[in-house]
Amino acid sequence: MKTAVIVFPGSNCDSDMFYAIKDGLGEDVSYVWHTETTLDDYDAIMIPGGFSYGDYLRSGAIARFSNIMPAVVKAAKAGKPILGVCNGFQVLLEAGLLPGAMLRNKELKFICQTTPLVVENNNTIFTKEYEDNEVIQVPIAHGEGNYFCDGRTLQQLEENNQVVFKYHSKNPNGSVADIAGIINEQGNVLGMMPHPERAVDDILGNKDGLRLFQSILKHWRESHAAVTS
Amino acid sequence: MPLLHHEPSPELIYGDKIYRQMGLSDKEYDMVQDLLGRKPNYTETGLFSVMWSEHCSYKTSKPVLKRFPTNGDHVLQGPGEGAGIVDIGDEQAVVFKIESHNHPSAIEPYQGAATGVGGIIRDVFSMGARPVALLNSLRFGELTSPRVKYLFEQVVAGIAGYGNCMGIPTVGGEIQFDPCYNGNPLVNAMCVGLIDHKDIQVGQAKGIGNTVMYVGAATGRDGIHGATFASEELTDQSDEKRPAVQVGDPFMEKLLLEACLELVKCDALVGIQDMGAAGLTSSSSEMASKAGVGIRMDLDRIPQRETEMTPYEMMLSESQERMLIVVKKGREDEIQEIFEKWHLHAVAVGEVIEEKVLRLEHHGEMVADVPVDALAEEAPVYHMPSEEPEIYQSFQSGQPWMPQADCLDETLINLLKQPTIASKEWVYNQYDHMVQTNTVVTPGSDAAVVRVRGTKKALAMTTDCNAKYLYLDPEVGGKIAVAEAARNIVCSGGRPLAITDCLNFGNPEKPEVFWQIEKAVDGMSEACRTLETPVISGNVSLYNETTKRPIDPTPVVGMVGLIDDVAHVTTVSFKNEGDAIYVIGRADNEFEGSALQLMLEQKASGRPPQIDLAIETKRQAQLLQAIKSGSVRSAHDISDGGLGVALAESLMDTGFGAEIELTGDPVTALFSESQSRFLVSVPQSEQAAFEKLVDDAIYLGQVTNQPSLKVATENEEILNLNVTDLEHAWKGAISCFMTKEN
Amino acid sequence: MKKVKVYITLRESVLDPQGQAVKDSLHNMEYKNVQDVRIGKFIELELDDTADIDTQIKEMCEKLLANTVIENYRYEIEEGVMQ
Amino acid sequence: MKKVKVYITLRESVLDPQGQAVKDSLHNMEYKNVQDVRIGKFIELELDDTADIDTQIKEMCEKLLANTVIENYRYEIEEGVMQ
Ligand SMILES: Nc1ncnc2c1ncn2[C@@H]1O[C@H](COP(=O)(O)OP(=O)(O)O)[C@@H](O)[C@H]1O
Ligand SMILES: [Mg+2]
Repeated sequence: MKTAVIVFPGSNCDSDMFYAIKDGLGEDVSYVWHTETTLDDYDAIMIPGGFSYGDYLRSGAIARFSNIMPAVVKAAKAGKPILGVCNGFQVLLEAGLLPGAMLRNKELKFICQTTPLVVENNNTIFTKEYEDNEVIQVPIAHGEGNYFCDGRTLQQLEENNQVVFKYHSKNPNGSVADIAGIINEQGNVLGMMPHPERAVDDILGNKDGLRLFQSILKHWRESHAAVTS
Repeated sequence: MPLLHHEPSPELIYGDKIYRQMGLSDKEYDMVQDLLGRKPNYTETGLFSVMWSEHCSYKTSKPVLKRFPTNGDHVLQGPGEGAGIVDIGDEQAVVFKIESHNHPSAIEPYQGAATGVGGIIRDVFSMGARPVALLNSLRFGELTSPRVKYLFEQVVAGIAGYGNCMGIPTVGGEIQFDPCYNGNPLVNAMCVGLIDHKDIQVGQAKGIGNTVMYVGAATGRDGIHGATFASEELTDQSDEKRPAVQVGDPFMEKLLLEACLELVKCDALVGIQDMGAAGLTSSSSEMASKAGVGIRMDLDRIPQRETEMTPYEMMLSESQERMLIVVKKGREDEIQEIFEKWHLHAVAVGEVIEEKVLRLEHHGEMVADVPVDALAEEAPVYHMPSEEPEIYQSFQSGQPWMPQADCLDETLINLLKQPTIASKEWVYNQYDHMVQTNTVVTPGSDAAVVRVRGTKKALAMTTDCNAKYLYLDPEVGGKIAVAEAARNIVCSGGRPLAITDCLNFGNPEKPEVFWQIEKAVDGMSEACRTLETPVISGNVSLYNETTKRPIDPTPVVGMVGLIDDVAHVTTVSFKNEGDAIYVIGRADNEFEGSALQLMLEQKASGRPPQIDLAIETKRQAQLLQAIKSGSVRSAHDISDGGLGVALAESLMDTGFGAEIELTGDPVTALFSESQSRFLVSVPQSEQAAFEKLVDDAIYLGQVTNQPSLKVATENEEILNLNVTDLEHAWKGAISCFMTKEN
Repeated sequence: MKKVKVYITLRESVLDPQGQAVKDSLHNMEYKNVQDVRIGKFIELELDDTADIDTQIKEMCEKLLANTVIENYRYEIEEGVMQ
Repeated sequence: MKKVKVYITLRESVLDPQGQAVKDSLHNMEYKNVQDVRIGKFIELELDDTADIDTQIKEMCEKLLANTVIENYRYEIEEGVMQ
């Protein structure tokens, strides 16, 4: 599986994502600079965390106009797995690939801590390796992770099983319905505020995030095998 | 030379003593006149006034700083460059420095703290290193004051805002609250970077004819000394144009960082220095002076954010996120290409010249022509009078203070609620301490630990200073500050390598304050020599005074240690039911300057705990050996609040409890702050080995799976507390202050 | 050269945590008569005039300056600022 | 009930990184005619009328809403908004 990690000016979890895939998964991964215009060579696309363009104006708002974004939209339409984490999630929202918008955390403070999540939907290409309703520990680190959408959108998300992760026991940021991560209707674009790439290594005390990447790989292997056989 | 705008003529500067408003004394002005052989013009007077300020020239602290030991086999770069560098093997090195931003933070706490972080990061990457961690050391007044709360909240937000955006984890630090900082908070930021030996850069302008380039953000009128502006009688300048507080742009700095790390791989680069205090003036004159050359610059080429900037303004501006570099002539294009990728300015603004002068041109005219050594090297040095304060004698000769504490349960709970002792989670949860995914030990333990990816090695790092001890006795307190930092490193499994320091003191023109500086430096130096941790970089911040009195002497120590193998990483928390608990070192009746005295008396008096550096060294070495041999499951140094607080901290969030038996006076055993002591837990199977390795280990009891802390003497139980109550007191204290309304 | 002022406000249905915090602080400061606080953005643009400036500004707002999922915008184009 | 609009802008010589980033982005989006962008705050207050409302608003701005070290403020008091 060939994975692209998109790098915007101000991305800063790009190398964390890179190592999660290279060392955690042992797969092929490359950085793709925001000025590039194609992602055709890649099987999976990661939009990492950070402060793209300083997160000035609104987080993710400026990155969404980068040269690479049409290629991301194209990959999304083609059904490739696309994972946006933290700032990456914000970019996906601003780009309209996922519904809703992000507000500042309810307490108006940046929060960095390991947080319990419930896997609300383990029947996605990103979560197959988790149990249904499993509680996992994943770090969060954001100032604007207060997910908002209107009532109708929320209803649709819930009805279509598009809510993939929810905060467990305590909602850290005021996010609507405790939402921590959502997927598009097609099921190939996941946006989440928590950082699975920070939880892939025993030495850092937690490997709960690794299975997310393993799920993507497993899916790719299965679909790849289907194509080649 | 031309007269610019409304600038006063050299004669007027002299006649009206305008230089005084810029901070030059009459004598210093005369020295300038002698050095130049003529009267300086307005721009030149400005150059001297900033370069000869205490901040840039260390004119009063230099003689004292000379006392620090700065050498060691492993020191690759001592004081004198952007940051110090220490070898960590495998052709790798660690780069670090601490710096203060106290004054700006008192005026505009968010931006003051943010730009403080930005500045220290630049110091580290200007050496060619990738920053891998940030720490800080903060001092505030009492949290009951709304102004102090505001400063505290905004400083923390500013540090978080800058560091988080840069993607450099803020992994540690320390915070103390004391009335002496009510009007004068301290904000010291430390940055640690990693570098391969071959990438090490210097701030030198070698090679006649080479090109001087300006990279990074454009120059505005930020932070030009307010007093000088006020003296200009610029009636047509609106209030709008007044020199402004610097506003940080971490996004710009992130781009600058990435660009500079590409730049250092390019062999066209000759030298690089960040533009910190005194911006273009200090970077250009220091780079030239160090290389024994001169620099000519054409100021029209400086990227400018505002219109009609004068040479004076450009040279004194402290706009952030800028660097000055020297590159091989003819290879400017390569440099520009690197910066273009990051959408940054890289402009040739001048050249290296043989004559050792700083020569500035503007609109086709020469506007300054000054010997670089005069600016950078020949600032006056003052040997300040020093005098032992009377209060010191009374502290030394008074009757020892002994606490009256009846209910020990309550005493411990109340100690845990003291903001200085309480959990700093409220603070560090606002810092992204995990980005870069190398943080092995996150904030909350003794030292933070950051692994060196691709090796077995890790770095332990900490900042420390108990200023109350220094207030009572600066020499002893200075020793303790260094020793305590080293204890934190050792408890984490590391070998202390070196320190950086930030000397925060009051007005050095007061002989009592200067005495404090000297004594503190003497104490620190002795500890550094004994512990073999040389001073490789640092910073001085003087004139920290409130209306009533100077701050307590606060020489913050930033220390980095090397952990050979991440398997040795140790934290404070108890790990296992049944593990044996030991204290290393006995407690005496040492309560003066202690957390208990501060809590019960609201002030410190007397003699601080004594320290024997030979014992300190021995215990540290033995503990480290025990940790490396695998005999130790947790280790915690005993500091503020004594053994009682250390026990509570080792239990937090573990789900365990402890049963302890103490001998001697219970209050002394629990709350004395006798030095060079550690609280350690050891698996039962390792007890014999541990006792053999560590001479002064005293068995105390066991880790239990009942979540309570039970302490007894031979005949009675003296303390029995639920761990949840300990947790509640310790964790809730700061957020309780911050949410309480006034 | 035209000067344009853009006002960006949160939609009414969207909670404004920052406004709430400011309101609480004002109450603490004894301004008990404050009933509501909403915090938005005030953007000033200076741009060379073009024929379709109005459409242009509208586009900028829709695409970049405001996120219409949570925000409303409004703008004023000022006349001929001299340079 | 009065409605008050407060406009907070950065002082002229203070760096505006947000405005700069937005300007660059607008240029990339082919709005090359944009010369300058400055980003400030727009605060709407609703409050019960008092005799000295003007002084009150001024105080709020000075003490809390604006940081006068780097920001300027300006406000408008609107008349009788019905509820
Ligand atoms: N207290 C100190 N101890 C050791 N070195 C110091 C101390 N204060 C300053 N230095 C060293 O003096 C040099 C100049 O410091 P500074 O003016 O802070 O540098 P810059 O302005 O480049 O940040 C640096 O190399 C610094 O490490
Ligand atoms: Mg520097």
